[in-house]
Amino acid sequence: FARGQAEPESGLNVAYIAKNTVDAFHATLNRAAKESLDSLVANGTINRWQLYDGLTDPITQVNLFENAVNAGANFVILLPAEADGSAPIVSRGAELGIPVIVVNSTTNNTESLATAFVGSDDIEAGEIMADFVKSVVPTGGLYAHMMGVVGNSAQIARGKGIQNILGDDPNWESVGDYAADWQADRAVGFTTDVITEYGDAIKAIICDNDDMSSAVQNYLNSIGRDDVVAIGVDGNAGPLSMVKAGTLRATVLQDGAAQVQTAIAMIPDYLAGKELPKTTMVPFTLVISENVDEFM
Amino acid sequence: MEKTGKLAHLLKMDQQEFNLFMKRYGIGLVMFGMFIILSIASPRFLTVNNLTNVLTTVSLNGILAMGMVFVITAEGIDLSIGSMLALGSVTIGLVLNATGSIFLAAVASIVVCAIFGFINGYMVGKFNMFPFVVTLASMLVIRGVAYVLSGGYSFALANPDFAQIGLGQLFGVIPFPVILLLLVTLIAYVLLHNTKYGRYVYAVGGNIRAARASGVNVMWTRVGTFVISGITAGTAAIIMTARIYAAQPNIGTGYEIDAIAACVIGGTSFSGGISTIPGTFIGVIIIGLIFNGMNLLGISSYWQIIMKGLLIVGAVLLDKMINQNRG
Amino acid sequence: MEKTGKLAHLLKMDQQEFNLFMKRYGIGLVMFGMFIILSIASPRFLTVNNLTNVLTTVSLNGILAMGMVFVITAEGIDLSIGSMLALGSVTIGLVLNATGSIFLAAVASIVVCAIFGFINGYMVGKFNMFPFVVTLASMLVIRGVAYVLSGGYSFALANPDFAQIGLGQLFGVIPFPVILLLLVTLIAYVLLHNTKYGRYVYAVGGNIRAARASGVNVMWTRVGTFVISGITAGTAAIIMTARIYAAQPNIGTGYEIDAIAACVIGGTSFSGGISTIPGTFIGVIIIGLIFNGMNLLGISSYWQIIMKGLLIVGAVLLDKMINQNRG
Amino acid sequence: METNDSAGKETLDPDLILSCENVRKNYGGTAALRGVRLRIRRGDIHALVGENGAGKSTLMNILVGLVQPDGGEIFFDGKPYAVANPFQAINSGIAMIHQELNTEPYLSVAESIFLNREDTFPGTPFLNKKETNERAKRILTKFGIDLNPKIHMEQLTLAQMQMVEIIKAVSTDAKLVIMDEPTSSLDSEETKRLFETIADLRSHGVSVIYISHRIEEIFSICDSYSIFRDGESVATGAIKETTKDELISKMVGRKVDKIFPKADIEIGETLFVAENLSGRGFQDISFDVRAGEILGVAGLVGSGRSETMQAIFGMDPLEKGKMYLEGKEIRPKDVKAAQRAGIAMVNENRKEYGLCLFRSIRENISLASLSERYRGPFINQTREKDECRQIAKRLNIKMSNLETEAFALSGGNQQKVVVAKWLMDRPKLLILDEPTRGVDVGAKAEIHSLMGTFAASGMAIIMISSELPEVMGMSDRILVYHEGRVHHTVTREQILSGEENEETILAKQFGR
Ligand SMILES: Nc1ncnc2c1ncn2[C@@H]1O[C@H](COP(=O)(O)OP(=O)(O)OP(=O)(O)O)[C@@H](O)[C@H]1O
Ligand SMILES: Nc1ncnc2c1ncn2[C@@H]1O[C@H](COP(=O)(O)OP(=O)(O)OP(=O)(O)O)[C@@H](O)[C@H]1O
Ligand SMILES: [Mg+2]
Ligand SMILES: [Mg+2]
Repeated sequence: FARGQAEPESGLNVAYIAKNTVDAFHATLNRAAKESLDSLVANGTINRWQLYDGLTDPITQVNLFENAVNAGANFVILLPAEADGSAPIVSRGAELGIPVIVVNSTTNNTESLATAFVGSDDIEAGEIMADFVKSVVPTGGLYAHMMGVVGNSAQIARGKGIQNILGDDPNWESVGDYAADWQADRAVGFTTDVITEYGDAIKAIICDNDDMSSAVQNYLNSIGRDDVVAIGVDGNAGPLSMVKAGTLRATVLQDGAAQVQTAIAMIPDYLAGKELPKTTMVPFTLVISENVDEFM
Repeated sequence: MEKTGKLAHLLKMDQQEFNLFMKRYGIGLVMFGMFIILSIASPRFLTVNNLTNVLTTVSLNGILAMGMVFVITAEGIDLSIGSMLALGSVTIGLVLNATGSIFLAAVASIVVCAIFGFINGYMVGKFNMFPFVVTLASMLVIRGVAYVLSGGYSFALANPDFAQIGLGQLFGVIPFPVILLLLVTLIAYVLLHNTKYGRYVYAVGGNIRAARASGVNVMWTRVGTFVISGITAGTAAIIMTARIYAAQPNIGTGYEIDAIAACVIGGTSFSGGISTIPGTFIGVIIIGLIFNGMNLLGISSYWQIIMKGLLIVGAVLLDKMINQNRG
Repeated sequence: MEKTGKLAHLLKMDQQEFNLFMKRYGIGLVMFGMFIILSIASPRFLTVNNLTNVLTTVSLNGILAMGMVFVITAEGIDLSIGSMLALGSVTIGLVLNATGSIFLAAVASIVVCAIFGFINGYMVGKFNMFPFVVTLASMLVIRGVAYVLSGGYSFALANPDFAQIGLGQLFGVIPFPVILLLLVTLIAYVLLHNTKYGRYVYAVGGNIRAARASGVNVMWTRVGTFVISGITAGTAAIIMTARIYAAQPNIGTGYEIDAIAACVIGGTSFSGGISTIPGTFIGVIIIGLIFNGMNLLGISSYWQIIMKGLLIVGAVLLDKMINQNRG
Repeated sequence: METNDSAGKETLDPDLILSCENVRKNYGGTAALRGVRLRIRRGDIHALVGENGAGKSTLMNILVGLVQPDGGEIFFDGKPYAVANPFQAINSGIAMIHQELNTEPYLSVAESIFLNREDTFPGTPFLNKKETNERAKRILTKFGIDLNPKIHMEQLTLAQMQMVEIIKAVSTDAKLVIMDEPTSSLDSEETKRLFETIADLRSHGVSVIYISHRIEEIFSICDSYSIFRDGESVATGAIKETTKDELISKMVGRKVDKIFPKADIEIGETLFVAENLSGRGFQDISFDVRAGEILGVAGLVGSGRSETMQAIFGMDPLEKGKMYLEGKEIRPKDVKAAQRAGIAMVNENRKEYGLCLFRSIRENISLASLSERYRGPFINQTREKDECRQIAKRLNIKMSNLETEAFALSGGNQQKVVVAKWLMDRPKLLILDEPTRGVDVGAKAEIHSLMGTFAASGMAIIMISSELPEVMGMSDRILVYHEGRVHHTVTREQILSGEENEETILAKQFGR
């Protein structure tokens, strides 16, 4: 059988290594990627592209990268599963001379080795949530933090952002960080216990995503505690419709689609031999009832 | 011996009846012990509010466990219920948003999960495949179907009344999920302990060949347990979807573990043929108390995971001690 | 019958031996079938690079499966290996960053996992608890310990040479993980098929009471299988940590499923006493090919999940067909 | 025998290979052994007899380290003896053939025989498979068995498995071999071979403890005996100095006047007809049974008797043939259908096909007849308890409570529970496959007298038995099987007139 690599194909073969294909946020991202990449194929800018599902597992991503390279990929868009664990992809890319654009969250070597990074500053998201909570409840009180899967870089950064704003604020005190694993049902369970334990003193439940915050707010409303503010990040369809209906005060939109689109838009520039911007930040937006229509 | 003898006397049982009682419900004492410790440790524990909370929180796992106990009693295991939750949730979302009917959506969830339960059961019952392998495989398949149907997206429900199933209360006190849990438990109790079908489940789990040689329809009995597990998963999916007020294809992972743990803590034997519904219910409560207690006491979630593991082993070990001579 | 008779003749076996051979290695034909289909479907499939890549990708699962097959052969199951990967990884990170010694870090990973394997085995062997329950519990405990030790965060490794374990190649061709996989497979083969201990593992899985009555040390044989599974998990953790070049407490979930699937596809029976190392190896390769093939063909990952589930059921069903008359 | 009592351990008789003094064992509340004594001389074939549940197997399991005693002293080969597991027992020189067949289904014959005594390449832990196979071949040939040592145990017949077990125990160079009902699945030919083996052991100075409920065997092979009753030793002595009746009365604690209390019962209409039945293990079987009749089925192990009956009962597939019950043709596709037609069958293997060991006696008794007795999906528990208690009383099942789990009963009482289960079903045709296998003499007599009662109530009974005296004593007619066919039929008149006897029937079983 054939020795070495198969006949190299002409043109650019893009490997899009997704973080996963199963949570709402990444589904949106992947869809945007599909649209943009398909159009690049259609207009002949690139030869072909393929989605590889990382299953939220860094080792799978590393394996898929090798797979993709073998399958002839010569351009990689990576949505890292883990800041540390997915880093070898970036270093391998640098080693093999394959450009890697990191999207959404960084790996710990993105700055030094990646071709480019497009994403958002998750610390900013945490700060936006905390600022919003402060503005709604100026008197302060107790708050709880519902975390994503612990150790995940988005989880870490958002927690840090919340801490930046509320950590030194004498009016606010945290009752704890709960490992809800991004899951709405778990977040509601923890909220139930928190409300029991601290009662009226609880003023806010800050969540790392809005799947959790919308479910939590829903629960709070049902027990007559709509005075408690629940807020989360992402801007998924469900929470947005709740903001519109007035049952959820706010959510923080992370424009994932814009992130990938920006990254993919760099491909023609790359082909034209232009220098790519090292870092591009897509800002978060606070969505409240006043501006919700813009995003639906 | 002496002590238990006196206690037995007090309870007006002879020694043997007492032993049997301890064997079956000894774990109940553990539950009461936990109640006492928790009430001392946290003043907020023994409030109507908190206890209602505990029940509401466990309702999901409770309903799942009531199905799981049938499967394990017939010497099976159902690993696919977590995926069924997801598929049920997606089904509810699709049907509700298409028809607007809460009733249809709820029924669809139960029917879809029951069908997959049937497929599980048929593979196990007809082809005599290992339940572990079959449900491991169907766990993957069902999850995949949930993703394919939803395209991987979670989506909001169109009918806001649906949330009432998860949040509404009867007489303004007892939350619907709790009522559903009690109802499911009651039905499970009657079915397992007071009907022919229940007796057949025990016989199949106790000795499948003897059951077959006694004219029990082994295949359909086994299929039945998986269908029951599917139905409870579909029911739990309704509550879950209502609580998070969204159809999500990625929820439910790991829920089978808690359901299995509840059965095991409640004295259900993995070699089949031994279980009780009250025991399982106690197992459900114990798991709920552990988490509620640890949350009230502010124990970190890492330690909660460790505690859950130790609790499962501890419960089984305790059971072994009590039933030592069963060998 | 006629056909197989001739084939048997060709292979210089008598009919009985031939049946046994088919029973054991029939799945190998499936693998060759896949090879052929994939080479036709994708021109990139049959390249040295791609095949090396498949082997590298499966090396982790392969090493885990080689431990798992011992456990299942002795009628056990080890659900805790996914958590062990995480604990091993954290251990490597801590030891490497504290001492700088790659050797010490690797040894520490294996030792720590072996210790937890021993605890699993002791619970199963000494107290006769169900392997499923014990390892379900230890899966939680070990994961919790990994979180506690790491504080929940992943961290980078201090010694860049460590990455060579994952990326280095012998003679510039064969990657280290592949060499390790082949080495582990070889050791497993000799241990299971050519030593007294292997014979005891089969005896315990085939009929535990008969084994005990024959003077086999049942308890230590069972403990041994779990220790072996721990050792392979610790070894796999080294490769994994090297490949992702980070100590990561939240990885490894679900890895037990692939290891179990490889064993099952390779003809290992869940009721114990039946397995082969070559069969298991073929199972590992088949799973690897499925994913490699589906990635090459660009099949969506939802369908990949579904395919994996169907493959597991299909393999078992095929095995049932071949061994029909075993009853 | 009383003289031995004064001999304490200080005056240990060097002639004794084994001496157990005052050994006790409790299981939860029940005492299995209440301080038994057992003394075995070197080179002696010692019979150990006693009712079901007397504690025989328990003591033997203590000797091989499977069960730990609660108290007492054991001396083996002149030294105090205590073992924690069978490995130590085998190393000390005690081997055992277990009551329940205990084989490794997926090991080869050679691997089974030498399990835990594997040949390895010298100085390594690696197996020498070739050597093992050759050694197995030699030893099988020595015992006159033609078997490929490479085939898996699961492919053997019951009798072949039992022979492998015997070979395995005997080939360990043990000083004492324990045989716990070794003949319960052997036919007479194989039994003869076993006896030759035992004689050979004796000539090499090996002692044997021989446990059996077949009194004839004991008188034909054993030198001495001990009797256990309810966990106590009640008598010991030389076989030469006792009689069968004496042995039985000491065992049961009363006189058993008739083991085969065959009553004269009016034979009624033809109830069941089988025409040219064929299936796996049997061909072209035709017979009929009448109401009130007991039809015996004799034959060698493996001759296809059980297979025929299991096919009639819907457990195994029937390939050809027709069946009529009360004139109507039936063709049950499963047990349920056979049961609905009015057939019940007590399987020869009660542990595998009879009982749910960890369920209560009540549930076990009810199981087969639930759908007949209760309309609708629910069970009337009060009624159920009453009915079960009644039948348990009728069968004289010794139990503390209906809710006791079946595993806590002795073998004979377990057998009665299985019989009770099928009687609850009120069958028209009752098939009993080895109804008294492993059952002691007293219980045997009870089961036999019950058979008479059922027959008298108009039931037709088919009884398979490998014990010729039992078939001959209980049957109105006997079908003699040979290699899957009915080779011969014997009537009660022919037996009573002496025209047919054990020898002639045995000859027919061998196809002569
Ligand atoms: N594991 C156990 N748990 C509880 N009771 C037991 C157990 N094993 C045996 N027994 C009880 O111990 C007693 C002695 O049993 P054992 O098996 O020694 O009888 P046996 O003399 O061998 O009878 P058989 O002739 O039926 O084989 C019986 O009453 C039996 O019920
Ligand atoms: N599941 C099975 N697989 C393979 N062979 C079987 C199976 N069941 C029975 N046989 C074989 O069928 C034959 C008849 O079985 P069996 O020994 O039960 O006959 P039998 O006439 O009932 O004798 P007995 O009643 O004395 O045991 C034997 O050769 C046995 O090994
Ligand atoms: Mg016995
Ligand atoms: Mg038979």
